[in-house]
Amino acid sequence: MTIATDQSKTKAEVKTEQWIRMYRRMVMIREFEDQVNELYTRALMPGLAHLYVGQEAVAVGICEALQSTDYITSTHRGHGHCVAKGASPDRMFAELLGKEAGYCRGKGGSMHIADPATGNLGANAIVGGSAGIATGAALSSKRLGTGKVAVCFFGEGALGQGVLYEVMNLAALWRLPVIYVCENNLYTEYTHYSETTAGDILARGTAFGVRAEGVDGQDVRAVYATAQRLVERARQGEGPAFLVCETYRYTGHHVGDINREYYRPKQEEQEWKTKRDPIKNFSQWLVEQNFSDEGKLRQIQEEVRAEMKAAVEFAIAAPYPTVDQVDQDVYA
Amino acid sequence: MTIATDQSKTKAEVKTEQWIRMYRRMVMIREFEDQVNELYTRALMPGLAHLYVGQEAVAVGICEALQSTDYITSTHRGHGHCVAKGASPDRMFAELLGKEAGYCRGKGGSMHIADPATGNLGANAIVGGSAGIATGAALSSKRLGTGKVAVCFFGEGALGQGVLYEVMNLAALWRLPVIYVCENNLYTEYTHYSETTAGDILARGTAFGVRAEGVDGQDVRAVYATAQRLVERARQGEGPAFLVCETYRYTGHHVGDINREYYRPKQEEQEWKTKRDPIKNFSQWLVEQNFSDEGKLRQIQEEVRAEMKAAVEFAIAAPYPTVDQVDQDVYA
Amino acid sequence: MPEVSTRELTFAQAVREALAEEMRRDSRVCIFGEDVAEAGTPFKVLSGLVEEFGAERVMDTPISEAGFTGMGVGAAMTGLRPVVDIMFGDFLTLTMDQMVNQAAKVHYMSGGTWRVPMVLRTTLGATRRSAAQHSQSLHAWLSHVPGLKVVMPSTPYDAKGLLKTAIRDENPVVFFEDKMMYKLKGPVPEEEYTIPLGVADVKREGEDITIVATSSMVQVALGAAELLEKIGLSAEVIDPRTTWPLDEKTLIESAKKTSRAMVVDEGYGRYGVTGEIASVIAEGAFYNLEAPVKRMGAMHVPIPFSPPLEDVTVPTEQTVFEAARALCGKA
Amino acid sequence: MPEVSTRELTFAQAVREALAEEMRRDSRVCIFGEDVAEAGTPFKVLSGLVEEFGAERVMDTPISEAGFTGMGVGAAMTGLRPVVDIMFGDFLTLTMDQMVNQAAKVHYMSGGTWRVPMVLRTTLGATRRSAAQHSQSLHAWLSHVPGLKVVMPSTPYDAKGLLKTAIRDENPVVFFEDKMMYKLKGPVPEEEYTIPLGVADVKREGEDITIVATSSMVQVALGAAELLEKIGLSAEVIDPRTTWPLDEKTLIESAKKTSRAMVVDEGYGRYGVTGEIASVIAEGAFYNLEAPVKRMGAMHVPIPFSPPLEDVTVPTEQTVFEAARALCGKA
Ligand SMILES: Cc1ncc(C[n+]2csc(CCOP(=O)(O)OP(=O)(O)O)c2C)c(N)n1
Ligand SMILES: Cc1ncc(C[n+]2csc(CCOP(=O)(O)OP(=O)(O)O)c2C)c(N)n1
Ligand SMILES: [Mg+2]
Ligand SMILES: [Mg+2]
Repeated sequence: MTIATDQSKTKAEVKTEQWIRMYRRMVMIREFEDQVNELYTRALMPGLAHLYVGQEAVAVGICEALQSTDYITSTHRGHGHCVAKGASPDRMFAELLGKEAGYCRGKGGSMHIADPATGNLGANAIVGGSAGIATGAALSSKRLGTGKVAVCFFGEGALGQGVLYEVMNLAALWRLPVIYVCENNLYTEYTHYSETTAGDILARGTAFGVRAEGVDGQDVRAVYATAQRLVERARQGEGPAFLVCETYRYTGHHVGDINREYYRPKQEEQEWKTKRDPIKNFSQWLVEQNFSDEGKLRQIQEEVRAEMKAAVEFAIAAPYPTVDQVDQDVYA
Repeated sequence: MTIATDQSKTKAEVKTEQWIRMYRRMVMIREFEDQVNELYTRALMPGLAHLYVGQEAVAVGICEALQSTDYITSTHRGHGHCVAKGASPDRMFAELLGKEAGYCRGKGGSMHIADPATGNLGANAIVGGSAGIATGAALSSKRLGTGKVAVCFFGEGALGQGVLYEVMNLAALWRLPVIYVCENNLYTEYTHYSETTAGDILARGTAFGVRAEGVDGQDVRAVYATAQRLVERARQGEGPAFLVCETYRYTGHHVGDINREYYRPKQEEQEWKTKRDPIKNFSQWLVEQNFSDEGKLRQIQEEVRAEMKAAVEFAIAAPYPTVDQVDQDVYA
Repeated sequence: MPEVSTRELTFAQAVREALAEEMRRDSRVCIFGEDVAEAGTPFKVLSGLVEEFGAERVMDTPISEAGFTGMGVGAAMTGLRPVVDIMFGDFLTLTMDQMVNQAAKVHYMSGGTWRVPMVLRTTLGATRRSAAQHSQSLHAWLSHVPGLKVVMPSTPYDAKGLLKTAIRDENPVVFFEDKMMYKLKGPVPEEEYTIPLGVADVKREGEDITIVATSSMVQVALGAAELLEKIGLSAEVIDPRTTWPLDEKTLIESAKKTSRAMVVDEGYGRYGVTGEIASVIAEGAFYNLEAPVKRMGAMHVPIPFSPPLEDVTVPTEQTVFEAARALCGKA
Repeated sequence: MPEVSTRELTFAQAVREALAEEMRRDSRVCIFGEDVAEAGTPFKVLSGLVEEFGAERVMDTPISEAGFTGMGVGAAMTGLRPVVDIMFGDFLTLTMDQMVNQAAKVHYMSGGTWRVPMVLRTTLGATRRSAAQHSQSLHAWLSHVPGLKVVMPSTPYDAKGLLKTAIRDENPVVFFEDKMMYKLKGPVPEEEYTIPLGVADVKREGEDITIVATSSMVQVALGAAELLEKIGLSAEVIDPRTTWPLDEKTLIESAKKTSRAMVVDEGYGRYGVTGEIASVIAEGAFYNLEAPVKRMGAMHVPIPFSPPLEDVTVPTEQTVFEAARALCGKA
């Protein structure tokens, strides 16, 4: 996320800060998800959760190109988007545990974190369910002249939902500032996308008048650069974009999806993890380019881990909502 | 519709018969609709109807490429499809008047004519509502090995309905024998398609892996030739197609839509009617090519008109269903 | 008290006036749907609005009910106050995910942080010879869903006052208009007024039987009440005006007073509005009722096209009259 | 009479067995939906079917609920007998046009010429900590629609027998399975059997109060009946098994006998199943009832995620017990 810059800093310093911030955010997401898995394993978390591990560069690269007042919509696999948009891990964990201190006072849980303060219109457990919402937010932006951009995150599974094309068409007709970010992590739940997706994914944007681009979703710099261009374009009133990010989820569809060999080979997982890890590759580049060194990066990781642990402790200690809250917030 | 051919006839004779059959069918549709308008004007028809006048070449060109056992689905503007697929005008008129002798025993009316005998799965008053049905029929054909092809007729307004893309994707994945025929008559109800359709229409097929082609929908020979190719291809298991026919409706969105200047210029109507009339142009070609002469064509027209008048008389004289039929046919 | 001047407006005019006033009052209010601008909808309810407010506030959409309803949700969350137009209530089928899984739940799921101040206007009602896919009254579905409010006006006066309130409400409101009623005339004050949601209106006072009727059925019930009067039965006709929130108290009190009640609604009779309202009355007035609560809704068949068939699928003055008479033991 | 050998099957196994038997019997029966093949659905209900019947009959689809449900309609009209899988009942929102404007109406609109012998299998039920978009029980909507049949089994035995009947039915049938019940075990005969639609089952006989319960609530009602027995109250628990057709007679007769009735259903309590069934009983047993029919459904709130909140939104053995006790005047 672009943050007000200190005038006294050199351009290089500013750039360094940005890269390190992006690195930290990616690590935050990964460490966050590690804790989620831990909570699940320790049977401390109600229900299930869908981890974002492996896809960190997408959320971070995109959100780095946004203002804090810009909007996002997220998905069932949404923790990464929330963190990247600036959510606090403690309130996120509290939400995952159904506690009152959570972003939704415990009412939403893992799949519905929302936060007006960071422009997060909410995660959505209906595949494709937020396409209309994001496009509507872009309509508000245009009509009210706020200059805000809306980003709609979704997995490639949402390409199956017709409503996506309905709103792309509308966004193109009305030149709305919305970016449809498709995270193609190759699988829906347990099915490879090639079995459910005919034709050409990028063409599905252009056919509806939406500028379409693809990017390596494991390369945070590439994602960021592309997002910056598309966001800028949208903000200038030049219309919507469709950005397809190639990525991979390292773990199961949800935390309970342990035996995956029947739908994808271990070897494939191994290759993505070793060759295309977004954090490892970015770290390496940061060191090579002298933006940081291994010690500093390790230190960040440790800080983040400590922060996450504290956040988890906070959430575990936090109280549940009182039962009388059950029928509050039904109507505003 | 391809009809069993008499071995003794020469190829030329057969061809002539076919052209004349197509001519007759187009005239039938136009005369049918004239009678519908008349019924409306005389306040003899309950409700409204959406006339197919101007679009005759599409229904006839397509259905000529089909077997009688092939399937079609139709729309609110469906009389032309029904006639082209072989329905009897008398039972159609009876349906339009809500009579028991109608195709649906009066329960369907103008927007829901259906007829298993001619493979007509039914007209649909939900825009885009039959896309799933047609694709499902193609699935049956493939699974049961019947070799049937399904044609899904719809107006360009249905391009706004996401379900169309959902089933196109499925049809492409499963290589189903279905042809999506988009009749682009330039308007939805009262809005020009350019105001509601971004991007590129043909690309909306290819993006989903469906072979897409465009054709002049006022040229019945062109429609037929293209349909023949695509139907053959589908029948051979080579997958679905998307055929966009440029056409025009001569009259209002429905019979009551008289003053249209606020959404389209009279001059435009005039141009289509004079320069691109499918029946007039085809007649001219038939005469030029010596397949017929003006006298014969006029005679056909008169025969058809008489047939339509008789059919209307039949329908007017036919009884309404008895009230006890109201709760029959809810369940099979 | 200032003098109140009224005029006769049609139902359609009353709806349009409510929209125009709210659009003048609040620049965030906007309209979108199919053929809403120049065409002013097929029912001509919105005629003139695009001329006054421009194409930026009265927007024609493609035929994408799910898509633009979803956009209504997002727009409402972020500062606009959209009034989404769904031409025929039958097309609600296409919007259910946006209305039920999104609009109705956003506020609750977000722990009360986001709001969805949108209105979805749509239609209901049969007997237009439009057949099964253009004649349904599907308001029971929406009334079933927590997080939504459901408004069903039966007069021009109510339509205007309730629509203004709906637009100002901070929640998603579904507003049903009877297609057959658009030309119905009734008095509407010149002065501004609003009507709160959740307050039933006694359309006619009576002593012998309570007829609860909604939307299109209110006029039918009033007609039946006239017929009943002729045979010496005094019917009280109550219009809940909103199915949610539901003014249970007024319904129950009336039934307690008359000791007989029936519920008339144009939705399908099974698992719909009549079941809920009849249950509320049967429970609340249990010890006062002298007969079971009678329910009348649309016949459990898809609406047929053929006029003689269609006509018997919905309650009429005559059938309501007869049922009421029987309920009062006057066979 | 031949000896009937039974075994214990889980609810999921019973569903799978019904499908496998019908697929063996009739090659036109096929299944499609998301992750139904190798994955056998997230609930593993269909495990093994693709191995036996092949990918041509057990087909994984994209996440296109409207699209593939619509294909189910067309396929059913033209010779297949599709069993469409909608993973969570909440996603019915996306299929409503296909189910309501198409499947339910095709037979009627075509004057009885086309038929739609399809089954849509889906789920209902809360308390899985899945929050508002994965916990709804939306069967009331479908029950409201003429042309559909709605089945809600509560035991492995019923699930198998009813599903086989549903597949053989010539009409569109919506089959609801309680997600929480998949692991419930119960006796299922080895021999083939079917259960007709529209016949209620008395799950427990009793004298003092009738508890009508559906699907997930049947076990809850039976648990409550146990508690009631301890305080000397004998509850009759009746499962209608299908909300449409509805076996009104059995419900009414029981209420006449016991003179007290309650209806327990996991759908939202307003404008839903309880209103219909309570009205049917209140009307049919009017002169026998000693107290109003008590209704219990899901609380009128979107289902919350937080466990202590979610737990109070649905009826439990304890709350049903307490309500029944109060209804019987034993406070
Ligand atoms: C409308 C709808 N259908 C089905 C589901 C069940 N479901 C949850 S996640 C998922 C797969 C989503 O795949 P994708 O969009 O690629 O996202 P990913 O899980 O890969 O991040 C499915 C089918 C759902 N939540 N919503
Ligand atoms: C889902 C749905 N939305 C809206 C309508 C109302 N409506 C009926 S016809 C029509 C326009 C259709 O335009 P098009 O598809 O181009 O067909 P045409 O009338 O031009 O033949 C509309 C909006 C409908 N019937 N169904
Ligand atoms: Mg994916
Ligand atoms: Mg058109």
